[in-house]
Amino acid sequence: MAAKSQVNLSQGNPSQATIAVRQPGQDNTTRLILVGLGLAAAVAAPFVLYPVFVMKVLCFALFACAFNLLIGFAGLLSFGHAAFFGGAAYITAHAAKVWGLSPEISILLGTVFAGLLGLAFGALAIRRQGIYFAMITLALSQMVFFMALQLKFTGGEDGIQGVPRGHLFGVFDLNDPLAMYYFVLAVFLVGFALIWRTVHSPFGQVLKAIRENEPRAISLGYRTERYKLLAFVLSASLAGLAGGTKSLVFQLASLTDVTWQMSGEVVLMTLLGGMGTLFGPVVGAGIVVTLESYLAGTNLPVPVVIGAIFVVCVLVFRRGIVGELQALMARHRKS
Amino acid sequence: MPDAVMTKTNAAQGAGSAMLEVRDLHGFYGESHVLHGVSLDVRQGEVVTLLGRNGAGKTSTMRAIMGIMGKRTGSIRFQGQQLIGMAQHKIPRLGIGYVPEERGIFSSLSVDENLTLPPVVKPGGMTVPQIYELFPNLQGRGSTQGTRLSGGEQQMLAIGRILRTGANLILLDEPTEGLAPVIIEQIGVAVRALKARGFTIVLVEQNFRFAATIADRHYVMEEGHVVDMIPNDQLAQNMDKLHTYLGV
Amino acid sequence: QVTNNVVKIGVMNDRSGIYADLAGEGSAIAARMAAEEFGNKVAGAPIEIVVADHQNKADIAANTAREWVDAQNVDVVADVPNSAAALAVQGITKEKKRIFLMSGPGSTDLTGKACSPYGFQWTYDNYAMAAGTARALVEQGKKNWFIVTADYAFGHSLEDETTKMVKQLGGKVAGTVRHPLGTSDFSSFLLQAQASKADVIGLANAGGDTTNAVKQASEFGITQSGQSLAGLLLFISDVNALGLQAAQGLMLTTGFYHDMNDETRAWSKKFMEKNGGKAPTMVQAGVYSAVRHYLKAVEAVGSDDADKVAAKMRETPVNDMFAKDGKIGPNGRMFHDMYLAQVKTPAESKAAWDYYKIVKTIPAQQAYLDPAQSGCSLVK
Amino acid sequence: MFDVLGVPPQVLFGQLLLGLINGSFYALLSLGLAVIFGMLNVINFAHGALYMIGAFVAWLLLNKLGLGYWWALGLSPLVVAVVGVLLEKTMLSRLYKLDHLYGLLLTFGLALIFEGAFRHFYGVSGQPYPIPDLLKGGQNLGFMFLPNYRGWVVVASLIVCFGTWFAIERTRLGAYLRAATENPVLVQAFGINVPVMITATYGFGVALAGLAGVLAAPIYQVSPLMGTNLIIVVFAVVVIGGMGSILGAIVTGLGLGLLEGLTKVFYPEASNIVVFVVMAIVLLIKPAGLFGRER
Amino acid sequence: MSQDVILEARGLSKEFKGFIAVKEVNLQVRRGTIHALIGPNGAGKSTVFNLLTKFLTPTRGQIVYKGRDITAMKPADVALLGLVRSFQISAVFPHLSVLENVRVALQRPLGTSFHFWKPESSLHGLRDRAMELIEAVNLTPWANHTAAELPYGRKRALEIATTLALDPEVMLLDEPLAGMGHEDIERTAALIKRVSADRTILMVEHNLSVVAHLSDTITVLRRGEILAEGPYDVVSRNPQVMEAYMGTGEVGHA
Ligand SMILES: Nc1ncnc2c1ncn2[C@@H]1O[C@H](COP(=O)(O)OP(=O)(O)OP(=O)(O)O)[C@@H](O)[C@H]1O
Ligand SMILES: Nc1ncnc2c1ncn2[C@@H]1O[C@H](COP(=O)(O)OP(=O)(O)OP(=O)(O)O)[C@@H](O)[C@H]1O
Ligand SMILES: CC(C)C[C@H](N)C(=O)O
Ligand SMILES: [Mg+2]
Ligand SMILES: [Mg+2]
Repeated sequence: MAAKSQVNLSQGNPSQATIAVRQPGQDNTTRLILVGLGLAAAVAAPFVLYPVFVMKVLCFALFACAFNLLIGFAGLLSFGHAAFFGGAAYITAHAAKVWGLSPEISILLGTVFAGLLGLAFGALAIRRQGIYFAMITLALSQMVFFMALQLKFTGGEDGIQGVPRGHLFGVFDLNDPLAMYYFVLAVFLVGFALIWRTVHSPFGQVLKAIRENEPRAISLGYRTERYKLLAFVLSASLAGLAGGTKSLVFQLASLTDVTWQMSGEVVLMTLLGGMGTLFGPVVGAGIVVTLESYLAGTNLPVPVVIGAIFVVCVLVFRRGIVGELQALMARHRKS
Repeated sequence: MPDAVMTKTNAAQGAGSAMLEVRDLHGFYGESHVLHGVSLDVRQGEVVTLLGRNGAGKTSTMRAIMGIMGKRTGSIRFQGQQLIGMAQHKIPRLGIGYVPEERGIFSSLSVDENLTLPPVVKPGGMTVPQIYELFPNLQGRGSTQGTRLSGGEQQMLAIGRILRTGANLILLDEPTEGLAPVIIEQIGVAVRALKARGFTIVLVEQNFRFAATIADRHYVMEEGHVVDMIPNDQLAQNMDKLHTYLGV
Repeated sequence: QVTNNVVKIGVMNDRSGIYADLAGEGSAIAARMAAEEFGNKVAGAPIEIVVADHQNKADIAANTAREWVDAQNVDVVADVPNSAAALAVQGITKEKKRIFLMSGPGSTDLTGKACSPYGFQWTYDNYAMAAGTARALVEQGKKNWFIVTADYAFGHSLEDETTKMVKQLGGKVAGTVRHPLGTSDFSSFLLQAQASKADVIGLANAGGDTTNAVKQASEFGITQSGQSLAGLLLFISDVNALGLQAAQGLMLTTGFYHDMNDETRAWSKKFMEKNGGKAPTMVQAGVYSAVRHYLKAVEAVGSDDADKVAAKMRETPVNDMFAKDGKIGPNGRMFHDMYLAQVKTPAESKAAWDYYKIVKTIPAQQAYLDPAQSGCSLVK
Repeated sequence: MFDVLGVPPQVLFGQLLLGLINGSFYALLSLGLAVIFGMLNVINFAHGALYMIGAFVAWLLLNKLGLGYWWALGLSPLVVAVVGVLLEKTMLSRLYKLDHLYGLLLTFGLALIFEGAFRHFYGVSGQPYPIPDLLKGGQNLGFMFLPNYRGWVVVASLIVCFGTWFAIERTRLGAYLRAATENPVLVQAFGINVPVMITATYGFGVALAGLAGVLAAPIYQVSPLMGTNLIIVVFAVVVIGGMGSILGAIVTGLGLGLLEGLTKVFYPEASNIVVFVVMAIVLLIKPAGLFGRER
Repeated sequence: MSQDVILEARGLSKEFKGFIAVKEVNLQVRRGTIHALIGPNGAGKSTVFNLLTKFLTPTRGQIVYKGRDITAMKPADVALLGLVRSFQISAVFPHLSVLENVRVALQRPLGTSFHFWKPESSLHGLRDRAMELIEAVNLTPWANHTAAELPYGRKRALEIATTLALDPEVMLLDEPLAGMGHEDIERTAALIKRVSADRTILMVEHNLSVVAHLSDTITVLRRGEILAEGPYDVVSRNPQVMEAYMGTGEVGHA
């Protein structure tokens, strides 16, 4: 496996190819308080902030969480998650605009599509680990990008524009910003809950074991490919859920969401917030999105700032914000 | 003066004539402090062993000498030169050869490439034919991929390639670990041959029955420092002491 | 009474990409020049100008426009070169009832299928380009065409306007090939064009794409081998980038040239001072003209109410250095004369930016499609 | 003239030749990636950006110092190498102890910074760079007109590629590199200065990118995004060839260039994705890549 | 006779690019015995292990487990049949606690391992059994430490406990004592003896004294071929074996 071939100047065990991962913080009471505050904030947000902006944050937060499920808990770095995010966006947009389906169905279709795409990607990529896995997912997603560029229904450079938000369950008119907002919030919460449950499920346990030492897991009778594949499909589907929702929020699906830069962006969000922490990706997404919309106003070059954050995170800040906080609390508890 | 009369205390004083002189050596792997003041001497032409339980610090001592350990303090003098603070890659060039615990045969290199990889650092090293003569098993395997050799052959290759460099102090870390008895004997033969050629050898061993057959003196390590030194010809008297050290 | 007591003009265009030179900051400068003429106040309210870079991405354009309108109450969006982006913006300004002054985009859909009561296409459009350049060449007897198309809304539109025009004049289109926006290597497309043995290779792209294609055409000895090139949409900035050596002789259609009369020269001089000595492109001049016309309408109705202002703009003729007696059609098309020009040879060129010979003036009625045929729902 | 499968040979051979030209860029770039990956186990995401910088240095040399193409050919790879050395010394070298993915992430961030910065100062539209007089004009090959310059690109990159291949696979230096890849600590303990070797390797790898940049300038113009557009394809090339395999990178690079050319003739729509399709197939049959050995 | 053979290799061979690591090995492991596999380094012992547990696919030959041909199976499936191996290099899940290490093995039979919607609490039932096993290898004081914190010897013990958690019918142990200090060796050897009670064990070991007093049958490999087979005292007197493996015996492992 990849790790076997590494230039390993340390004496650390080279067969551990997994990114430094924090276990979710133990301190449950603080957790609950945080969650409570978070929820309250989320419900109040649209009255204080520009709803479309908050919805964007939520979509990316869900996207990042989905990605984190893979990197943080299965130790697989996918550099092609944009394919699921953007792919689902196209399907949802097409379903809503051309087929005139209701929003919930459209999003569902997008999600399913992403899941199937994930199955295809996974089938290919799961056979390799570490860098190889990253490269393969990256290349595959680039393939999706070019298809999006050329297929008729995606509208190439123009994208799919003017996507109708429609009526949720035929009842709630999502053109009303608040209705749309609470719908997006609900989608996010459902997705997040699912991830939380997955991480703390028997399945999650096996994933951790595989991440720690795959040959050993095999020798214990676990068909590890299947577990990794399921994790990949779950992650892809949730990324799709995020993408589909986004396309309704902005009433538009475009190439931007399938570029590899987008894949990189979600990596950054997760890294910044803290890989393998449950809330890290949410924080990371919030910061990155805010930063980008703020920088757009200034004449600072956005990519440079984003890139710089990336570099800093990798060099000195690998645990990410939430990760560092948890580490702090842990040290606190010890002393 | 003959080793016989040497005792632990005057080993320390005998520094003057020592080829390798380690004093109060401390070593760290990142946070963890694993060597706690190692002191020992090795003299020209000697075979000295380091005995001790797992984790006693034998390998670490060697890694410290070679400078491939995180942080180290104290003093290591080789032929009068201070090794601590010296650039890693300069140390071997003084004439110190290292055969690691895990042998370190390169799978991407053929046996010949493995053999000729370490640069010659001093005149007077053995020639490739001489090495084949010393380790007949390696004869004709030159084009085989390094790691295809069996464990024992890999061990011989690991030793052989150091002999080429002309290093006159050789650090052997557990040359017998995981080897079949018959191969252990062959290694023993080789080491004696080297001694005869005037090489100075430091040997880490778990298996002191083997060590006893080749060494002049034995240093015993515990928790990262030297707790005793037993000349080989006083082994008999010290057996039970040794057994308690090694927990046999 | 002006809503929240400020008239906010959002100039949105490509500020970093292949269209940055022909629109970009220059368009913002032009808009400011227009505002200054009004002392930066109109109908008693201050004029504020904000700018944004849509990076030629429809989604960025749409999101920016949405936020401008929702959160920053921008009253009018201007320029938006890149038809894909413009179509996205048109969708939003239409829904949210905001004026949209299009100078950059060329797609005829903007005043056709996708027209809006608040959308005005000011400077040129792809039909006009075809009616100018394509017609001129076919009439010179170059009847067999091959078209190299930028693969997005604009290119598609320019491709079929040109095709229609060529066919209508008895020529034929031997083939077309599409390249992504911002292509660096045209060799394989040019190879196909060359193999087609067509008389003319029409470039249905713009800005950096056009200049690249022209350069590489000469590298592959296409022009030498007797086929002629036609930049179906050329801007003076492109000619400048190519250099007269490479560009000489090219035919092009433009809505503005800085060196036509004292008025244009005077305005252009002011502009060039602010724009680092670069002459205005028709897009930038158009932005000035459109913004100025908008502000006059606001002044006149004393309000920034989109419906009132749009109506006012429609009923007043456009008269400035850009257009003489220009009229706005029901589909939002601003009708003004266009000019067929040819690029001078290095010898002919006397001064910096002395690039064009105006070959003839194309009267507005010929230059633009009759609104009745535009397919715009607003026309009855 | 006779047709091949209903395609005029002019088009067929023409596209193949153009494919070969693109191929030589793939080869040069993937070679650099392979060298770096082989030694540092880092997927150098900044490779495209450094290729771009190589081109820009050439452009700046010309426009600021009036130093022409042939100067650039020597100088800008050097400059890029220096940049690379600095990056390796100050940043990459801190990551070797960690999972290699961090190397990927770091270089990704660097790529963003470089491209963003150049984009900020020069915009994304290409800056023209003239073909050196010596290589102006072209040859009429009958089936197509081959600009001398493009011919030169093919020749130059072939020479560099195979030179590098020979140096690494067939010399003592190569043995050191391969050994240090496996077990740097031990090679160090043999008295070889591994850190310097690693730094040098990275410098060399990116210098190749810089060279490719200069070669590209007169063809593709000089633009901040010129690398971005190319690099992912090159990644795929490396994966197909087998990561870290020198020969794999070269052969696959040229091969895929040709393949793209063919697709442009027979099914243009697929020309962008053919590389990735090939990659998928190769991975199914030979997960380690065509020339890669399972590690 | 052959019906109480639980694991059998017939004409097993493995080549690595022309290099033959294992050649025509016929091996019969009888139910309920401790069977040792010894031989000089590179004899092919680990390779045989990898073949039997399907971590490598044989070039030629057939593997029969409980009368059933498993030659074509995947490693995980082999493990599911109760044929479980340990590794030459210690294999634990470093960042899981000792308890979790064992529990991961225990949870498999529950068949809920794909249920990503089930709560972790659905695993608490396994706790007691896990603690029993941990007790058996006297790691109880370490139960809540992460495996990474364990000293080498304990790691091997944990590995054995984890393997036992699957209650395998056949355990394959690759050099379970390698690199252990003497006191660890004794403890572990004793443990192996204990757990061998109601199951079959096939192990590779260089430590002859241990092999001598643990194993019922010994198979000696050399250059991938079987050199001799039988009980220790028989095999150890076999001149070929002496020549190939034990040598004069004076420096064998203490
Ligand atoms: N890379 C490392 N990082 C942290 N601690 C280490 C590292 N390598 C060794 N140690 C610790 O240092 C101490 C000494 O290890 P060392 O390998 O020198 O012992 P040893 O005497 O060689 O044991 P053995 O007989 O097993 O080789 C041990 O406690 C070991 O756990
Ligand atoms: N993947 C491989 N590729 C090539 N040769 C291999 C491979 N694995 C093992 N070998 C070779 O097969 C032979 C047997 O190896 P194996 O590991 O089975 O020996 P062993 O009996 O376990 O030795 P040890 O007692 O040192 O573990 C050795 O010569 C080894 O070099
Ligand atoms: C500024 C123009 C070159 C933009 C192009 N005409 C378009 O409509 O997309
Ligand atoms: Mg040791
Ligand atoms: Mg073995």
